[in-house]
Amino acid sequence: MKLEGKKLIWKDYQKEIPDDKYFYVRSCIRQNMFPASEHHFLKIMREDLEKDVFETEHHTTCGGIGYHCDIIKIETIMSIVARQFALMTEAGYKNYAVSCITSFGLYTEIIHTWQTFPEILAKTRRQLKEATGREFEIPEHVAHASDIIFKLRHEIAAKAKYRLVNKKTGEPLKVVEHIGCHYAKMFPHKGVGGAEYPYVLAGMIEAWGGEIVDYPERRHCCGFGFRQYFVKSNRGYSLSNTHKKFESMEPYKPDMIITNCPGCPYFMDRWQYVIAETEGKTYGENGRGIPVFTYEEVAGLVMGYDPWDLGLQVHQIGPEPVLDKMGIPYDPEAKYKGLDGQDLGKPEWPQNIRCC
Amino acid sequence: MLLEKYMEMMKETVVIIGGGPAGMEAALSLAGRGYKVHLVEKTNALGGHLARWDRLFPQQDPAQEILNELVNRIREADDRIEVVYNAELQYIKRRMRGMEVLLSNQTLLQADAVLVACGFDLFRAERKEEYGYGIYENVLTSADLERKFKEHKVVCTDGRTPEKVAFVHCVGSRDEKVDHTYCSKVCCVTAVKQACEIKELYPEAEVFNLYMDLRMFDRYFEQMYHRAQSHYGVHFVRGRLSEVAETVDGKILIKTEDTLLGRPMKLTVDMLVLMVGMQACAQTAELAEKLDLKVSASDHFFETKDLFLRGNHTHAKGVFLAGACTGPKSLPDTLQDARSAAESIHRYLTD
Amino acid sequence: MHERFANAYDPFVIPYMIGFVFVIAYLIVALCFVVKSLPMSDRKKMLKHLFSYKIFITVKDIFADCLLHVKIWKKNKLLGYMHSSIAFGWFMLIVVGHIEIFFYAPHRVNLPYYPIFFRYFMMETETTVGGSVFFFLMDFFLLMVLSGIALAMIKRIRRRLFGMKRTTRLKWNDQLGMYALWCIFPLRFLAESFTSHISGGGFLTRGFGMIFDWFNQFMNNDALIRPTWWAYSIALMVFFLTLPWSRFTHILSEALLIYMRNAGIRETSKNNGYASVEIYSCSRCGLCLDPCQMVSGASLRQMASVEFTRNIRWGQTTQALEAASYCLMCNRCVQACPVGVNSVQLKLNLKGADVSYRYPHRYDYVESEAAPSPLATTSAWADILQGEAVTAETAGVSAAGAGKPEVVYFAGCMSHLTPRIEQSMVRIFEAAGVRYTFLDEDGGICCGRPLMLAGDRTGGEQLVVKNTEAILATGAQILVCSCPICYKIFKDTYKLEGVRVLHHTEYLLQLLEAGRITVRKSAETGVFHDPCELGRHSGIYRQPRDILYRVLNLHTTPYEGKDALCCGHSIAAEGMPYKKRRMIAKDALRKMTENPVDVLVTACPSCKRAFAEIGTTRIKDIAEIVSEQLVCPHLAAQPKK
Amino acid sequence: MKNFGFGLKKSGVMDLDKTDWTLLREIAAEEPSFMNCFYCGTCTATCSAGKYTGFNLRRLQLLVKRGQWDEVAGRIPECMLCGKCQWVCPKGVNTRHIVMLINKKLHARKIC
Repeated sequence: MKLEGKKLIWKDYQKEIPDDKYFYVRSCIRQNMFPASEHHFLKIMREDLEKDVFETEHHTTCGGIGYHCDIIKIETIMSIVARQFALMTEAGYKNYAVSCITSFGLYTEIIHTWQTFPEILAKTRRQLKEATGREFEIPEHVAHASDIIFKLRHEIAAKAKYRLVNKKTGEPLKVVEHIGCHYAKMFPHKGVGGAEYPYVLAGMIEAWGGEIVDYPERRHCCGFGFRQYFVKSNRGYSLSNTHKKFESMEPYKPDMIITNCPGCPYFMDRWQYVIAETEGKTYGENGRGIPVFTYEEVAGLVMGYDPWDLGLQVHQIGPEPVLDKMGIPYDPEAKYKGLDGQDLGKPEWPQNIRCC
Repeated sequence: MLLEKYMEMMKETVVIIGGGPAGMEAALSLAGRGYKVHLVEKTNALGGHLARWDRLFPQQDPAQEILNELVNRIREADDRIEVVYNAELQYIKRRMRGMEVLLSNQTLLQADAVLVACGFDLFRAERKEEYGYGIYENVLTSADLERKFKEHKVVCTDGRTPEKVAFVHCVGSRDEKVDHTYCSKVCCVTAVKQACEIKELYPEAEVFNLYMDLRMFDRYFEQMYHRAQSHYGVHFVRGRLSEVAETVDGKILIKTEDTLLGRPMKLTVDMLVLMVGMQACAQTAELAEKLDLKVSASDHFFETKDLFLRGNHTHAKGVFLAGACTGPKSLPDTLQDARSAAESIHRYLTD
Repeated sequence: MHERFANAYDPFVIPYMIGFVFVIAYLIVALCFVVKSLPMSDRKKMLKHLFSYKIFITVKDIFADCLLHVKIWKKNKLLGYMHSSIAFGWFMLIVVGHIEIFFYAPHRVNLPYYPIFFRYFMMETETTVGGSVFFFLMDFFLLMVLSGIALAMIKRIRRRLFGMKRTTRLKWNDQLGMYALWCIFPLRFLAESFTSHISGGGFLTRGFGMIFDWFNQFMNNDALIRPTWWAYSIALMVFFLTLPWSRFTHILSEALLIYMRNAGIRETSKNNGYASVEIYSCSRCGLCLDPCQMVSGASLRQMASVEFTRNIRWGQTTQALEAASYCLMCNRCVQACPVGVNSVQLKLNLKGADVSYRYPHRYDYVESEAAPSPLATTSAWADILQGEAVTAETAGVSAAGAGKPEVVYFAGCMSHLTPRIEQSMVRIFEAAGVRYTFLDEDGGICCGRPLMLAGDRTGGEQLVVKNTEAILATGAQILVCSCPICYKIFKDTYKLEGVRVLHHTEYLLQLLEAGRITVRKSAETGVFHDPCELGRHSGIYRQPRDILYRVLNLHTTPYEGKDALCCGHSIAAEGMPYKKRRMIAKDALRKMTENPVDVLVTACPSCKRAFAEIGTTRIKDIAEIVSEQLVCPHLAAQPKK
Repeated sequence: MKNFGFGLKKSGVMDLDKTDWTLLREIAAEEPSFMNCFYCGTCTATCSAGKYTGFNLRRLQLLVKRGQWDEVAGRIPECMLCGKCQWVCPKGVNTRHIVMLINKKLHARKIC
């Protein structure tokens, strides 16, 4: 592996990411599966980095799930997206920060379509106006939230309490980065580092002291694939894809996986459990699986937030081995206690994977 | 009377841009007809790509021998051929009769005709990011492998003998994604040649050629292909390489579809050779502007006046083209084209 | 004449006796093995034969083949004489020798060595004048054998004198046996000559003995007598001891082979006793080398039958299998073999026994699709050919024929690749007003013979069943096929009750002779190439020629009838590389067209294609020629070429 | 093991790293013309068995070359060895012998 080669390619895929003044939209999946991630993105941005990030409860889904399940027409989606932009325009923002990768891909695609076919844009404007009375401007910059963290990775590193380094050995942690398919595979120039060798998460890992694992199935989908998961008869296919990735990364003995997509951390986390239960195969050390994190969780850990505040207890694969390696203190007793100290209930002990 | 005419011809001068095989052969042809030739070469040696090649298809002739013969002949004709090294064309000014050519080293040459033989550039394999050239060890281009053959050091970067080698055809050719929609003509046969050479070196190695179409159009090419299959047992897989990754032990994992079976396949190899195609040389646009030449919108090589009777003519008076600057050509084709260009220039100057 | 020694013994008989006892023991053991490996039915046949009148034919055959070598005489007189002089001469020496014993020392009959060394143990007296007849006879046959041995020596150097371009290369075991054989009779001659002043002798031994007597006055009397008898005895021993491992085993096995063959036993499997007797009966004479086109046409000497039998005999199965996979099975070697070894059948048996080829074939996919509709009495070809010129008469014929067809036509896989044959046959059927159905017009299934020729009987039989059903379903009484490969199996293996199987050469001749079609004679010259499967395998030689005399100027070549050449593209030779096949085809075509003709006619789609690929001569199937020369105004002209 | 009502799917990818090259080399050694094939499909187009089944000699040869013996084993018994393919092959491939050799190897390795 020649890093210089990758750097040359990264140079070709530079993207302008504003430092400040964002209109933030949440992800349907993430606010349900990893609510602490979005919460901590806002917290880090606003409190630690003192940025202006605006959020409104009036925004809706982008419609991406319906779009990718082939049940909502693109014209409808465009109106939904236009409404989100109208909210941004009304709030006086020009930079649009997206939590969800699929949304990000969809926004990028729609903006590209509007720019290529102005008559479609005119139609969308007309439809939005007729339906809601709103008007909108296309954002000057659309950034995925991971783009912003990437942009600010050095500032975070400067304030970091912990590094992606094994405290005992001093060795960098081996980190698998997994990029959501809709991030740059459709529009490579809209992603940091392009589609083949994306730099967005690799840059964070680098800046926070970890070592990037480049394994053969790095580019492969996490297995979510919308229809493949949502339709039960296809679920085996979804599982097989995840399995393929884990088989491929296994020889590299990664310490953790970091992702920037709603579905990826979820499926790479939960499918490890399913593979263990159906195939008896576990990955990672001591049959504990390979912990999977969102980039906000990792940023939070680096910044010294409490693992349980970051919501790591909702992971199927326990984060403890990584916390131990990084030297992050945690209270095992508090793991399944809610914010108000109430017991959340422990998960059932699975047969084949050690989790709690 | 004859002598006078000969002497008059002697005065006529041709400036040739490019000291590769086309430029050299054209220079020799023109000198043979009594013209004075300035052969302008941008590097410090003649030969172009030929100088970097080991053996030539279809019969494994050593490239060096052919180059030596050309260089020696140029040397022998030094009364009529002047080679200007480390120089490029700066500008050209048209005069009543002929042209004034200023070179980058400030030499001013008078020319009755200019022949552009600037050749081609090899496709930069880095542009096909998914093939991992420059990123993964043991992914090399056909030119890199040729250099290894020349140095007699065909091994992996860690010194291992390759046990499995794959050749990828059409890298940077027939590919709209890199705006090269044309076929580079020589890569198929070069891949087959190099595959055979690998098997000659390492008979136990398994060699795979990943092709889209095998274009074995010229004399002895099909026989080479047959020999590669029957004698050397090279595996031919009809399918384009989709992606490349490095395995934990530093090998190259490749994915393709065997389109004849309709089944995807994967394979780990020790060495992956990308058959890089030809593209118009970097100076094409600049030269086109300076010399008032047309460039094809479809393949970016120089446009000739037509494809049949004026295949070496340009739309600019007194400026001619030879060799691979007008599209991919094999070495024999280039040499023939150079001789044909010399003939065209001769007709132009004697008309 | 009376005995010289009261004990009738000398130590020099020991080597001979060792050899003799060994050979007798070997013979008994071998016979037991052979009989044991035969199925009970064959054993019964063997026993029955002994008491049938046919035994006399067997005795005659043994006499003619083993002793007189009649078959070799037919090939080359010198070669025939060489073989029969040794065999017959030796035989007569034994016979006359025994008669002598009966005459002069009847009490010594029980001593097996006595006739062999008779001249040593008996001395001449005044009373033996009558013995001069024996002296003459014995010397005469000795001379005969000696002349044969001399020729055998000459043959090793000048084989062309004997009509052979090639002969076998001998391995050490064969050489040892051969040199021992060569020594026996010259040594006997010497021994008898040296002893002749005591024992007496005929014109040869006594004649030479007198010269020797003259020498004797200078040296110790009789010093050479016993050493030469010793040497003679040792030569016999060496010959006998090497017999089971040399080419000369055939001296013992050939008679058995003839007996078994006449008893009706065949080489039905690889390990059958008859097959081993055949293999041991190969004398490696090499007479099969010249006819073999693999040898003459493609330099594949190692694939010749003589090498194949050797490989089998010595357990070199891989080489034997390779030879079997190369063999064209044209039967030219079988034709040439003086012993009658059916090496082609042996090869087929070997292929069949190579279990690795056996595989559960699955031809159940051939169901109703393969069987054509019995109502289909015309074909697409016919529609094309007929054009608009159908007369009321022919239309009437077709109409009258509603119901069962007269003929079922099976073109065969190969004929589909030579559509002009099919086309011509259809045209002829139409011209003759034959009600026919085309069994495999749209490509049928294989007849099964290719599988059988690959050694796969069970697979072949499955197809036989499928085709039989389809053929019988048509209700036709005649099956006409265009491919001799199919013809052979239809005729020999299929059980087609009430259906006559005809190759189109036979059928066309019938049509001509019955006047159902008429032809005119063209000015073209042509030769006929007998396809192996039609000629040597099926014995159809006359019919094609009878047809061709009517349609063109038929010339002859030296390669006709049983001497016909193979086109090299036999379906049997699955292992032979295409280049070699082509070499054989080219060589055969060159030989047949040494005197140029306009067209080479054959009657097999494979042969046609094979020669057509060479491209030097026009090749036509006999059906094409007949179709071209048809006189039938109601049919449209022959389609454009 | 638990049953979730779904599970891993068998991959359709041919993994050439698992190919047994010796088998291919054995066939090529016994019948060198095996390597001559350039997959024109003439054999398949003329095939007698192919009229009734999906028997495809071009594909089978290729499957052997890629080590996909299972698929080959299912198909090979359909061949009638009639030899039409051999006649039409432009590369002089001894197709019948190849079918027989494939049979032989299948048998020897008990793949059938």
